[in-house]
Amino acid sequence: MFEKVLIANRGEIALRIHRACKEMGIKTVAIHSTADADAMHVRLADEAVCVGPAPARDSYLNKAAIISAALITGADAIHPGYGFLSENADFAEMVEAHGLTFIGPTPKMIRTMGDKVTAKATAIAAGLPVVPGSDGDVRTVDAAKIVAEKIGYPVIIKAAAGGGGKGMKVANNETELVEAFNLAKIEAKTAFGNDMVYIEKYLQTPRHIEVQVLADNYGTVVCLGERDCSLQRKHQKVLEESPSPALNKSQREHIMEVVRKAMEKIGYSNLGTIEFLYENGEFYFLEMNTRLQVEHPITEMVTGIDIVREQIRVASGAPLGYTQKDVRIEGHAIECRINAENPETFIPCPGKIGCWHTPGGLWVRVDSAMYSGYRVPPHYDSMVAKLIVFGRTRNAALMRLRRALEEFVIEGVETTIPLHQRIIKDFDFIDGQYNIHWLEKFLERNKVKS
Amino acid sequence: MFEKVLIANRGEIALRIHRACKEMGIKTVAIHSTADADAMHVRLADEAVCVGPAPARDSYLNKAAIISAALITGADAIHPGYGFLSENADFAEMVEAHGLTFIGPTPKMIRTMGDKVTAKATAIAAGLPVVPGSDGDVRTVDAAKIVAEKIGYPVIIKAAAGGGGKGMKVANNETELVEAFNLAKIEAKTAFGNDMVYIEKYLQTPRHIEVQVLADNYGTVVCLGERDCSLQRKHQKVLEESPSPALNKSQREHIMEVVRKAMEKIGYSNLGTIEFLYENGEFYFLEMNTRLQVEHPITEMVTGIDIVREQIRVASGAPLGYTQKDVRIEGHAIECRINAENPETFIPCPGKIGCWHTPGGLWVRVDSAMYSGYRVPPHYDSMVAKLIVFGRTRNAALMRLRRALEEFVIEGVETTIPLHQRIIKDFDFIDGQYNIHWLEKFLERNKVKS
Amino acid sequence: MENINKKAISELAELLEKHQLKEIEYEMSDIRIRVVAKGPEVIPPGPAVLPPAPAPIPEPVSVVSTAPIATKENQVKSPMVGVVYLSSDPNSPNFVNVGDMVGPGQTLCLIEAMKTFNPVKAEKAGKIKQILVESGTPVEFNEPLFILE
Amino acid sequence: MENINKKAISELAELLEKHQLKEIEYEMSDIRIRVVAKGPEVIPPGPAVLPPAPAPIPEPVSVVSTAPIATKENQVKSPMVGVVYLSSDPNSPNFVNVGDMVGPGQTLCLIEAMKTFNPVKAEKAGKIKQILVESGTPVEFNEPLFILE
Repeated sequence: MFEKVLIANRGEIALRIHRACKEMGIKTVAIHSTADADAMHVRLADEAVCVGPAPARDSYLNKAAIISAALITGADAIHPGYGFLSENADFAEMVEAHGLTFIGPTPKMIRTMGDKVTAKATAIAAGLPVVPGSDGDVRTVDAAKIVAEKIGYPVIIKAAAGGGGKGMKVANNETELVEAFNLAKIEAKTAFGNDMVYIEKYLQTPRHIEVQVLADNYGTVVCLGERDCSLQRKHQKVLEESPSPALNKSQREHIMEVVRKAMEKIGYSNLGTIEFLYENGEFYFLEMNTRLQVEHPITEMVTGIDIVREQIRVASGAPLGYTQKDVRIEGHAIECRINAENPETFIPCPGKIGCWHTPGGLWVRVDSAMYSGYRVPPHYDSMVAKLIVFGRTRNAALMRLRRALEEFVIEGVETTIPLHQRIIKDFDFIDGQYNIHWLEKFLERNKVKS
Repeated sequence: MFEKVLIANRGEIALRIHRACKEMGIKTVAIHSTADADAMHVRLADEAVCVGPAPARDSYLNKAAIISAALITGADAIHPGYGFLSENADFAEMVEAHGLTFIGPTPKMIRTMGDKVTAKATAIAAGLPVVPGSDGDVRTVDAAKIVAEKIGYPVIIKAAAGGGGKGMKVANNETELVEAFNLAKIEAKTAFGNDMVYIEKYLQTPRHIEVQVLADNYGTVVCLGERDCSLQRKHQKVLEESPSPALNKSQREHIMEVVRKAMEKIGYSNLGTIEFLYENGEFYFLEMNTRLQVEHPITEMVTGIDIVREQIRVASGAPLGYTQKDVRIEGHAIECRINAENPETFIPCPGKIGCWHTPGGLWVRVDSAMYSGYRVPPHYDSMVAKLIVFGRTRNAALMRLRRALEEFVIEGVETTIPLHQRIIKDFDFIDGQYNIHWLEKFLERNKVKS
Repeated sequence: MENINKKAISELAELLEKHQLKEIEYEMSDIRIRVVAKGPEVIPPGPAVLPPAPAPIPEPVSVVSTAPIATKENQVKSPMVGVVYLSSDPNSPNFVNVGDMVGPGQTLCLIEAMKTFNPVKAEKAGKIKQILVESGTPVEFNEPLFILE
Repeated sequence: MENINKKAISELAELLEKHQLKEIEYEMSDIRIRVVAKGPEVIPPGPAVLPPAPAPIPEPVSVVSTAPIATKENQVKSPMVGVVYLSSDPNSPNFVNVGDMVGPGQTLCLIEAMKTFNPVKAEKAGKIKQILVESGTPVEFNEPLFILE
């Protein structure tokens, strides 16, 4: 087992990883920018190294500085968290080249799954269901027309190197396709320096359902159930739940087994998430995240498995020690991402936290790096807390979430707590009837009303 | 189900009950003394009624005022919490006489179990193992000598009406017995207005192990495992864990079944705890608490059962809906009672809370009614928080507790957090090798050292 | 509790004025004093977002003040939880009305609690300036019922 | 309680004015004094009531010190994380020593990061007043290395 782990991240996830390390008897090294000298992850870590100025590109994305920090503190391993360098294959390679362990999958796997085209090809070869579409990239408008005709309109054109909605265009017919194809190529070139695009069937009201996998270095893979992350605004997840209210037991077991076998086949190790779109009872592979995710706590609550601990354990070379049949999924968990934003306009609201009072009691978990008097820096993302509740049933979890949101007090900055309170009062949400477009429509409806 | 519940208590337990009510869709009425106008339970409740001045006897023990408060607010039921009126049979009767539900067992059961002599007789009749001793009260020194001779020295003389260590005397031989017997009678008379005493075998290094029971009004009783509460200082529990490190599976299942059958036999309903002394593999009935207990959360963590919710549910006349075979005890939970006291001298330290920052993350639960800027009133007990952690194993729970204690920040008042940090570093404690005298000796040892 | 160390407070207050300070906080092993200058109260703009829950809002800071303390002495408060009645029955006139002079021991109202009616009596003489409750409504302990002057 | 240490407060108040500070907090084993200047109220954009709570782990209190504080302009800070070397190899003399006059662009030390040695150069001319690091020890970004005057 590692003696000392450097945590190459900030905020709540740095704290989450710190906690897992402390609970395993591992010493921690925090890294931070000059803007984060007072941050909670810096205060709690055994050692802290300032790696650069406030802009992330010079600090949290500064590969050389982070590896130097690991070397001068004598860390054995680096945990990248999520975001920043967590899916950067070059960084993972550099970590290994310096004789340290990268807590994540192999650089090769990160690279394969980080490219949409090779990821899709890999998924197909491993037996994962994919959205019907082009075989790899499409170079000409004519080729695009042929593909679109075959899979049927509407179709979507996506940048091969893309993400975050950039370079994505929908076409409902051939006329629209011509314009969409050219626009997508230009956007892809601008945003990613690479104009390769591919075409897929466009799903109209899918849910976003993702499956958590955990694998050791010896071929044992377990699936830890799914998360429904359909509540999104501008491709950002807002509230997640596990299990998905859309799946029954046999659908769940089916997709878990498909994913587990696929991961065995590709020889995946460490932690990963397969994201699917789900529509009319069918799953379509969207992408794979080769890292820990923001919403991992809801999976921890329903499986009783400490995911970050397991991730560190398998990275150190330990075998999982259990198999799929030992995994039990019970109860229901919901996570709300609480951002320092205006709950109507979503304008970020960095500033000084006044009173910070978190809800407590049975099956309420708060993952946050905030504290009273802390100044939320304007340089990074606006999430200030994750509120996670567990209940024996979905309704019990919802009732608990309602009371926990009422107890949460954050003064000094605006937060999205009122948004979550509105969402969980909505009958569609209560009934589990939502898809990836639901939240944007809900916000539109509420705007019209007020 | 009830529409509105009056919570006849204060502090963290009032908040605990409030949370259970809100999660069941029940409205809450807080009562409070003038000293508690700013208390958290008052702030969060749907309605609040001031029932008297700061001294508990005029407010939280003021039966008439509390029942009046229930009547004027239209509550259906009263939850007494722990302490105060929770084991007051007269109060329970008054509540029922006013057409309200008392959330607890019947007044008759409270009365029977509230008297040590009738409680012991009831326990014997129900098949619970008891400490060998006198058949009821002992009136003369000569009778005391005969009993002591029969059960063997050392013996302990206890007040029939007693509690809290008053009127208790140990005798190691006949000479000591004469003095102890007379002293105990005098103390009993002074403390309780009743000089009846009884004699029992004195256990030298027992553990305090208690079994949680839950029963509906239709004869279904379940046992929710045990709690080891041996870490005590002056008869006050300091840290509790479940399961007890002293029991193996078959011992646990055996005592649970003995208790379950006994409760069935006496027709117990609602929530209760059977306290035992445990020495050399034998259990000896100590007393029964006919109410919710401070340390109930650790049982919630290992059984996954929301005890307060269940208590309210069965009080409203709902059947349990499950039986003993459905109860599963898994993992390990530990609770630390954090008091506003000097951790060396135990002198209470009421005052104004400065920064209040609770630990978060996986399987860490804080039950507390404190907040930054709150002034701990000097009129009531000094417990400011319960920190509860869960782990898959006892060691995992201990590691989590260690990191959670490090994260807990309470400024403005002294607390017993440093005491808990010392306890969990001790090898005896880590090995689970402790009994009811261990903590006092540990404190003595540490005093000598410093 | 020991006597208030008035001398210390006076000295601190004098120092506060002398040095034109806003506040002095003074703490020793067993005592801690903080005096705050009265100054013109600047009312900050309201919070952008009101906390959704009855928040743990810090108590108002107690300020050492020479201003006359709020007229608590003139209030008659409820000695118990119950329902207040301003007359002995619905058809009778009120025990007292605004403007009445009352003497010590005179019944001002009844509080019904646990099916008994408990008279609330004036402790000293005075004139009823205001009646703060309506007959038949619930009252809590310490709730102001009347203002005398 | 002992007498108020008026002298201490006056001294602090004078220091407050002299140094144009907003507040001074002074704490020793058994005494703690805090004086705050009256100055114009700065209205924070935040909520009406700010809790008096300090951060979970109190930041180091800035203490009024008579020692001349090095102004930041005079510090040469590390531009990266790494290991600092004051000479090109263990047998060579240091690049600079206390008392040396240095010119812009002159190498002051090396920082080893990722197996490369990066020279840290003086930005402007000055005299080496103090060397804050030892050769061969790790430094973090922004860590002061030298004081120039």
